[in-house]
Amino acid sequence: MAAATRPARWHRNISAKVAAVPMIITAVVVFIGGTAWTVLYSFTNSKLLPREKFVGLAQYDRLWSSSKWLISIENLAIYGAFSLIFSLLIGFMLAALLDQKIRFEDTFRTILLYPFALSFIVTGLAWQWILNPDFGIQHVVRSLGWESFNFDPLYNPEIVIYGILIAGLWQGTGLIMCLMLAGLRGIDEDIWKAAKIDGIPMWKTYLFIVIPMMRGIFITAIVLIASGIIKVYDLVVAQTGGGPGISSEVPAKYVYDAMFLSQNLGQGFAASTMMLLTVVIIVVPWAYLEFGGKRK
Amino acid sequence: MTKTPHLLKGSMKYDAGPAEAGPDRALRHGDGTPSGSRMVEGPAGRKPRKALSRRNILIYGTLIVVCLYYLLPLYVMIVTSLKGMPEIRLGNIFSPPVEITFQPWVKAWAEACTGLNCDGLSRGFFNSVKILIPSVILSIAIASVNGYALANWRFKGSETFFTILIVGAFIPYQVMIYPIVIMLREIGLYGSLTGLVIVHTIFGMPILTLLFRNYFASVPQELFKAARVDGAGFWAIYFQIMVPMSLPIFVVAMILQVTGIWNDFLFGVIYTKPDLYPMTVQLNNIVNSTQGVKEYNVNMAATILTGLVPLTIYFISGKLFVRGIAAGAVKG
Amino acid sequence: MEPSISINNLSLSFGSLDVLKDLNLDVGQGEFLVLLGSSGCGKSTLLNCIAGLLDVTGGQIFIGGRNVTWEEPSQRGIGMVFQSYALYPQMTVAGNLSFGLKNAGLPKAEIQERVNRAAKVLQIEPLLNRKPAALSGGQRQRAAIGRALVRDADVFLFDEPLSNLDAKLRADLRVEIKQLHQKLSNTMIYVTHDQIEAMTLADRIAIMRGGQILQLASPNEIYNRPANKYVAEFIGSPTMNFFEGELEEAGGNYRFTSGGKTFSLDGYTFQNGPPAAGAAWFGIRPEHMVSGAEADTALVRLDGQVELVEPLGSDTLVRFTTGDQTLWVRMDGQANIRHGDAITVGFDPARANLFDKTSESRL
Amino acid sequence: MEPSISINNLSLSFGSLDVLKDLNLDVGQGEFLVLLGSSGCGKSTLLNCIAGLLDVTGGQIFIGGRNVTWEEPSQRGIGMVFQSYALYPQMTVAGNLSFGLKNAGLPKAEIQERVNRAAKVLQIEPLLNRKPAALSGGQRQRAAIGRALVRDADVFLFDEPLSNLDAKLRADLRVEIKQLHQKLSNTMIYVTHDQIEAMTLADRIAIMRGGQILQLASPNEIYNRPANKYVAEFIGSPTMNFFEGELEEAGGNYRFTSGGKTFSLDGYTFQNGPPAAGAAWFGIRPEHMVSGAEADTALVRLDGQVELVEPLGSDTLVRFTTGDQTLWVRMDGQANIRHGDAITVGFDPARANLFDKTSESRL
Amino acid sequence: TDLEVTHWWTSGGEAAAVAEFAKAFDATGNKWVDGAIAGSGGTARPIMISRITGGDPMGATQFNHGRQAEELVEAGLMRDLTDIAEEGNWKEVIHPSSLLDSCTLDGRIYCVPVNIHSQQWLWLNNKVFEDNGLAVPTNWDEYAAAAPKLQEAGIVPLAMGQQPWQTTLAFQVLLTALAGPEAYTKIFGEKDAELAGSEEMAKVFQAAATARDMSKDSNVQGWNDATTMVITGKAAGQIMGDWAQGEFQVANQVAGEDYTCLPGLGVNEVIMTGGDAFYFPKVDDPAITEAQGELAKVMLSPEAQVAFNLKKGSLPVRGDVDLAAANDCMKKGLDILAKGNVIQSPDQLMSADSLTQVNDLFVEFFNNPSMTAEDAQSMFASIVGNAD
Ligand SMILES: Nc1ncnc2c1ncn2[C@@H]1O[C@H](COP(=O)(O)OP(=O)(O)OP(=O)(O)O)[C@@H](O)[C@H]1O
Ligand SMILES: Nc1ncnc2c1ncn2[C@@H]1O[C@H](COP(=O)(O)OP(=O)(O)OP(=O)(O)O)[C@@H](O)[C@H]1O
Ligand SMILES: [Mg+2]
Ligand SMILES: [Mg+2]
Repeated sequence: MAAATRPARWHRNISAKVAAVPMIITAVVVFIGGTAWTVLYSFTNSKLLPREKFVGLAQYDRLWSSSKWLISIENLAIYGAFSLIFSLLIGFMLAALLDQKIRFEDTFRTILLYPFALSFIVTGLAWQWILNPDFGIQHVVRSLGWESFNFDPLYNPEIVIYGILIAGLWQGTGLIMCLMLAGLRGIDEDIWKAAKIDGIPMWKTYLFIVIPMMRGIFITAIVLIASGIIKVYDLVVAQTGGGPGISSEVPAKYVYDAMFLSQNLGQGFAASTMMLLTVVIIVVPWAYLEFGGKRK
Repeated sequence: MTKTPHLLKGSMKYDAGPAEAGPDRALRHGDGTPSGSRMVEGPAGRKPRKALSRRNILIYGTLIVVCLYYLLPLYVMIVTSLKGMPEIRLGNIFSPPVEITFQPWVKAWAEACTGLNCDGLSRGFFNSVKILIPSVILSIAIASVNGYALANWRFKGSETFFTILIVGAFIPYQVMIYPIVIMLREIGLYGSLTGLVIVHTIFGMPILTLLFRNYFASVPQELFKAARVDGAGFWAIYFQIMVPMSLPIFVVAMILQVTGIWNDFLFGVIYTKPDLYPMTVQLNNIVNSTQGVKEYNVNMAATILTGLVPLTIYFISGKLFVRGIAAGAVKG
Repeated sequence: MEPSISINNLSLSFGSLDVLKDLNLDVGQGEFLVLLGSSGCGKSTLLNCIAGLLDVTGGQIFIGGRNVTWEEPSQRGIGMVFQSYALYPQMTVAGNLSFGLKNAGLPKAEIQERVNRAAKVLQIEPLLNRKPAALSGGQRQRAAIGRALVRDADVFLFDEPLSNLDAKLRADLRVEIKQLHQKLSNTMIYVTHDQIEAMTLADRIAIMRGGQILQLASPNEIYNRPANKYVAEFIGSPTMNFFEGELEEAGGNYRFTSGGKTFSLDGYTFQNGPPAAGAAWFGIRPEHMVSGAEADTALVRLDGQVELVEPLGSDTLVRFTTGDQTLWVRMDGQANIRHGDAITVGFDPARANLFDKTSESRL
Repeated sequence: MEPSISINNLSLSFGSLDVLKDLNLDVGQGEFLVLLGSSGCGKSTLLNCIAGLLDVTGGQIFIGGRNVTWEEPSQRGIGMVFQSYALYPQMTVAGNLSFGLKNAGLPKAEIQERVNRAAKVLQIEPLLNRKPAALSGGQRQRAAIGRALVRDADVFLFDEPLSNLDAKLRADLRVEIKQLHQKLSNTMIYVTHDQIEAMTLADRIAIMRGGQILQLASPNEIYNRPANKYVAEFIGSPTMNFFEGELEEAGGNYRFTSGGKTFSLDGYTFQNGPPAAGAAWFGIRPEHMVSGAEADTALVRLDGQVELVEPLGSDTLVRFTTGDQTLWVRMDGQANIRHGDAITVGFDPARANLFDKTSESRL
Repeated sequence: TDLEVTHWWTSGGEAAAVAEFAKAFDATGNKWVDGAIAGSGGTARPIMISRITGGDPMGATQFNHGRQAEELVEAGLMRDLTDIAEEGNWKEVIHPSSLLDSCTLDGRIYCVPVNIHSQQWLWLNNKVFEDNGLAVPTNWDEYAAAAPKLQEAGIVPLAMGQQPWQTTLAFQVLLTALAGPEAYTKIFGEKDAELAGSEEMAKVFQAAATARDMSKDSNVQGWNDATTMVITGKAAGQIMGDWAQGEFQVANQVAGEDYTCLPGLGVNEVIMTGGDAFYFPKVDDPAITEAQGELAKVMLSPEAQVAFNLKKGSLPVRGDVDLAAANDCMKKGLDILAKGNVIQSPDQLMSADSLTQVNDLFVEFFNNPSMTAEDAQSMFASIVGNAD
């Protein structure tokens, strides 16, 4: 009789393991390897090329005493919070609207999604014009007779980040909408019926039944949005170039500028290490809860 | 009739429905219905879908308003691309072109110069296609299989690798440029199309894997069990059960990747040679010249032209946005 | 009695498939109506129409005298149990039960109490904090019933609520539902495949076929005086035995001839007075046939050979052949009978059912 | 007989919930085993373990003499029908049926033929080109059965395959399954809640409770000689009537006293020879009680008052009280009896079942 | 031999200029393979560096001369051109000679300077001044004095784009023009923090504050948008490099008539010898090495220099060529160059890293009206003090 214990099982599930090889390589070699490399070089004073001239924490000192970096972080926090909330909110609401068996769904969906297809290098310019007080919306409204109308988000350091948000949402919500729509399409019709019988208003059905059922999609969307936020760069460059002044700087731009404009790789690496550290602090505990062993 | 007391007053309010209760009941018992038909007055048959119901006004109204917001920049871009430079320099950005000219479009497509090569966007078009197709297919294929393995065939350690992958989604691309240059150089793929396809696959992997993993996890387990009993292995289940049931999410993945890869400029130019440069290099060159006169109309035309391929794909793929996991296929 | 639910000329199609066709039905206030019918005949569809979950193609629906044809499901004052459960997967069982109530703004204590009561009735108290995914099939079904029960609606619609439960629990719940019905005296429409449920629960049974109602009558009537051959065949297990033959009249006395045998129909009461002679079906239920000593005294006797024996414990079902006819007979659970045995069975033609050959309706 | 399926000390837990506990079971080659048990007792879980769809926590599973504990489901040579249907929603019914065969690489013609055969048996030919979403509940279930049938596997696992079908179709399919079994003589494990199915189909029945098998025996044995009170109560509808009392011995003759009444147990055969006297349960099935004229000649007689009458058509179930005891009795379908009537019922104690008071096992 | 040359000259005029090099190079029997990538620093540079470090270098690449390429040279990735330079006697021909200095590391020459760009210009719309009853200013002080009047008339005195480099450019121009070339060289070249913080420099910062005030209503991003403001009369003037002239020409404006150009703000007429240079990565293929040498020679040949710079609108690096076709403003530039009033560009003097810090400072200064000139000065002094 064969052994009663569990056999060695490396060969079980073999296809799954083979299928996961690219992921494992990517995770270990590229992401871990690349990150380790980045962290290592953040302790050097590499300029144009990575060089092993270690300078301890000097790069970090400089990073945290740079007002540009501090403003970047602050902007990221504001932009991130609003962008996350509004992307999810608008994306979901649009998806819910499109899911009402409406006519011209394809057309509406494409309209909402098209900004995602256009590179921001130029659409940024279009937005810059539209928001320009001298010939954009403010100008139009004023010429219609409302003289005191004021709308110049990109030119006011106080609110420039919200101006960027307007364009950011314009570009990004379409994709979130599609994602949500895909999620909604996966929900059993009978659930809707049960909720209707229970007399649950539409919004509550969405809020308490459908959204929790779409947990996976929401997590995906959040990761998608959040990783986009962390990397936000061309949006800012195209619209304000970080201005007015440095009032719309963001960390990714700081990294990019440090690495390729100032040619101070070490500084860029230090900044990205800080960004990664933040991500790791937030993502790892969450990922542990979300994907950790607890479930079968 | 005696009405049983309502314990759930709130949820079952008996709104007096639109003018039916009184008169029709009288009719009913007057037996005034001719020739055995029991039809009486009041709502009957299919609920009429009024074109201008409150619900429709709300839905379409909202959508139309939102669409205006989404279309405004496109309008500006199109209008601008049809104007000549003097008109742009002096005119209102919202005003329609006085003299429509298609010259900017022609120029963007076929004449704009990139250094010495004056053949516009058309130059890189086929390179872009050559990059797009394998990259999209490979990245979606690998990520979806991966997500499927993670959702349905977990093995020890799979979640750890996945967590690393998710953290990887947050790494700014720029940081990875040099390490990847070094890696590609070491495996001898630097400068080749294969190398670029691999890079796209790597950077697409975190989000796509998450996308697929979470979607597949929502497919009822019993379907997966049934397929295993049916003798379907890892691949058969993937291709014949999971993929057909997950079309909407494949569409999303495709949208994500087609857009990302088609519009990619940095990787395309860093990891390949000039004869493989994608169309976006041209676009960048048209748009991003630091000095000299900016031809806004050409820029706008070029951008719209570049966006046409993803846009076409969005539109075509719309048909695949069917209901995914069909209702009631599974009980419980 | 004022009808609680009244359905007039209801029809419904899915595309070109007509599922319900000009259906009429009145359900009295407080009545317990059971819908029976073969799979795919439109029972669930009819319930969905009553609940307002499907838009009808034609006709009207009244609930409590109010025309609700175009009303929202939640305004119709109904509770419903779905065939596919449709539990909210991310809520616990308790959450599933209480969600509708919370939404109606009931006080917490009341909700708590109702949920507990339903949980107790359904024996799901220990499961209240589990999510549907961690329940067995039957447990899910009970949770789904619970969700409807707590609503105390005027009209309850049940779509095969007990089909996944074991006999004991089913019997318990059956009694519970019956008592509930008596206590609340609300109208109930109940779809089932289980004839025992149908017979014991129903005030009236509606037999459906192909989107139409063939017979709507009390259980007793349906069982003893089925309106047509389909109903006769559908009700009863094992199914009714049929002889194909000729109805003959001789001076006011009727006889039935089939395969060389002739039965006198003296005790039989015709549905609509004496019919014309002609081709007909003669049906007799397995439990109305007697065997052994009793058969000797029966009015009609048949000799046959046992083909199949199915001991059920409480009864034994025997299939035997006589001539070219195969018949079922139900015998005592202790009957000592074997494949191949020769038996004699008898019956009283007064208990038979006669159907016209062409129209298949009861004679 | 070489066991076809052999399960040794199988256990399975979901987290801290032990669903199966050290379960042992041998199923003979070609045997038809029915699993019966209350909802949530672990029947589906056991089937899933056998099929290899759940990784066991401990123990071993042999199929055809081969240790398959860690083998892939598809390598175990099984076919399975799921409680929740689990039809592939994007494939037509025909696609669902042929999927497994295509995977096995069968030739097209053969697939076609098998699919058609199964479709015919299950009466789903007109539905072959529909997708599951456009089927009624019962139609889906039939498609799910079809998917298992076409596989011609060595071992079939059925998880309540007939629970949503109407009685007529269920009876037909039951016979089909039985015939199929006889023809193919493959091993079948069948979970059901329907006792008629269990009794008619099974070679042996396994009664489960809380993840363990309480009794594994032939239907007849289970029905007539239940191993303990739980089994006795679980099998039979309405459920067995119980008297709580004392078993007394007087010179080799046993008597049972309960509520002032004493029954002689002369005809009763004890399970393990004469037991010690003591507290015990005395059980008698409703269908083993007689009424009317027959009651007069019965060995034990009880007088009571009718409390509830449930006419089933073929039978009538009557609940009556005698003393402080409530009992069910099954009577003829034509019995003319009413709530409040006084009746006398009788029974033969030889047909009774005695259970020890504490261990609840059969005496 | 095919030689791939990367550069970021993609606009019309630039491309035409590059074509001249290509033509000249092709004439030697080789083939110029064009690898243009628009967007200097941020975009093109990482690409070029990746190509070089990835082991798949181009044949030649444009780079801002200055200290940017130092590390590549130090890492041994760049070809030493000293022998070719000696053969071509570059030390003599290249004028001003400081251009070659920035190509030199440890006495070896690694790059070929190809042009000089001048930045120190003030562009004025004559009509705006005349319409408001003002004389067209001839220097910075007059211009600043006219500002309040212009502002009253609803005209933006100084147009300025929001991009960081534009503000920095403005400051550097103010510094060289008002404090003089010596001070500039001391501060950027010798990192004289003391001077940077001195009284003398304070007036530069005051002027910067004035400029900030003058430009506060300028709501545009691109430099050319700012130029358009000047052309259309919305603004009176702009501080910008010689490339702004192209915009005026496109709008059919005539120098001296419609607009005025004041080099060095009309105070100190100097020109910064910033410009572009070509580097040649080391390669194994001898044929390519050969072609690289050819290209280096071709680029400095007088014919190519003339043809190239005429198209490019910049000044040639050779003093011995004749530019008869140059326009008015360009001639002014040539004059200054001939007089030797040249300074080195900050690129050549300071590391990119420090320059970015300076950049950041002025971006902030120009956009934050609450930042005083004194604050800015002291921060500037500390950056200079720590610069390398
Ligand atoms: N995934 C799960 N996680 C936790 N508990 C589970 C899970 N699946 C089933 N259970 C529990 O295990 C027990 C056995 O479940 P199983 O499905 O085997 O019951 P069953 O005998 O098939 O019942 P039914 O007749 O109602 O289908 C139940 O108590 C159930 O709640
Ligand atoms: N969405 C749909 N599209 C097309 N046909 C449908 C759809 N839903 C149901 N049908 C068809 O309508 C008919 C009636 O279905 P219904 O669900 O009402 O049957 P049912 O009487 O409830 O059967 P069961 O007892 O098997 O549940 C069936 O033939 C079914 O195939
Ligand atoms: Mg149904
Ligand atoms: Mg089960």
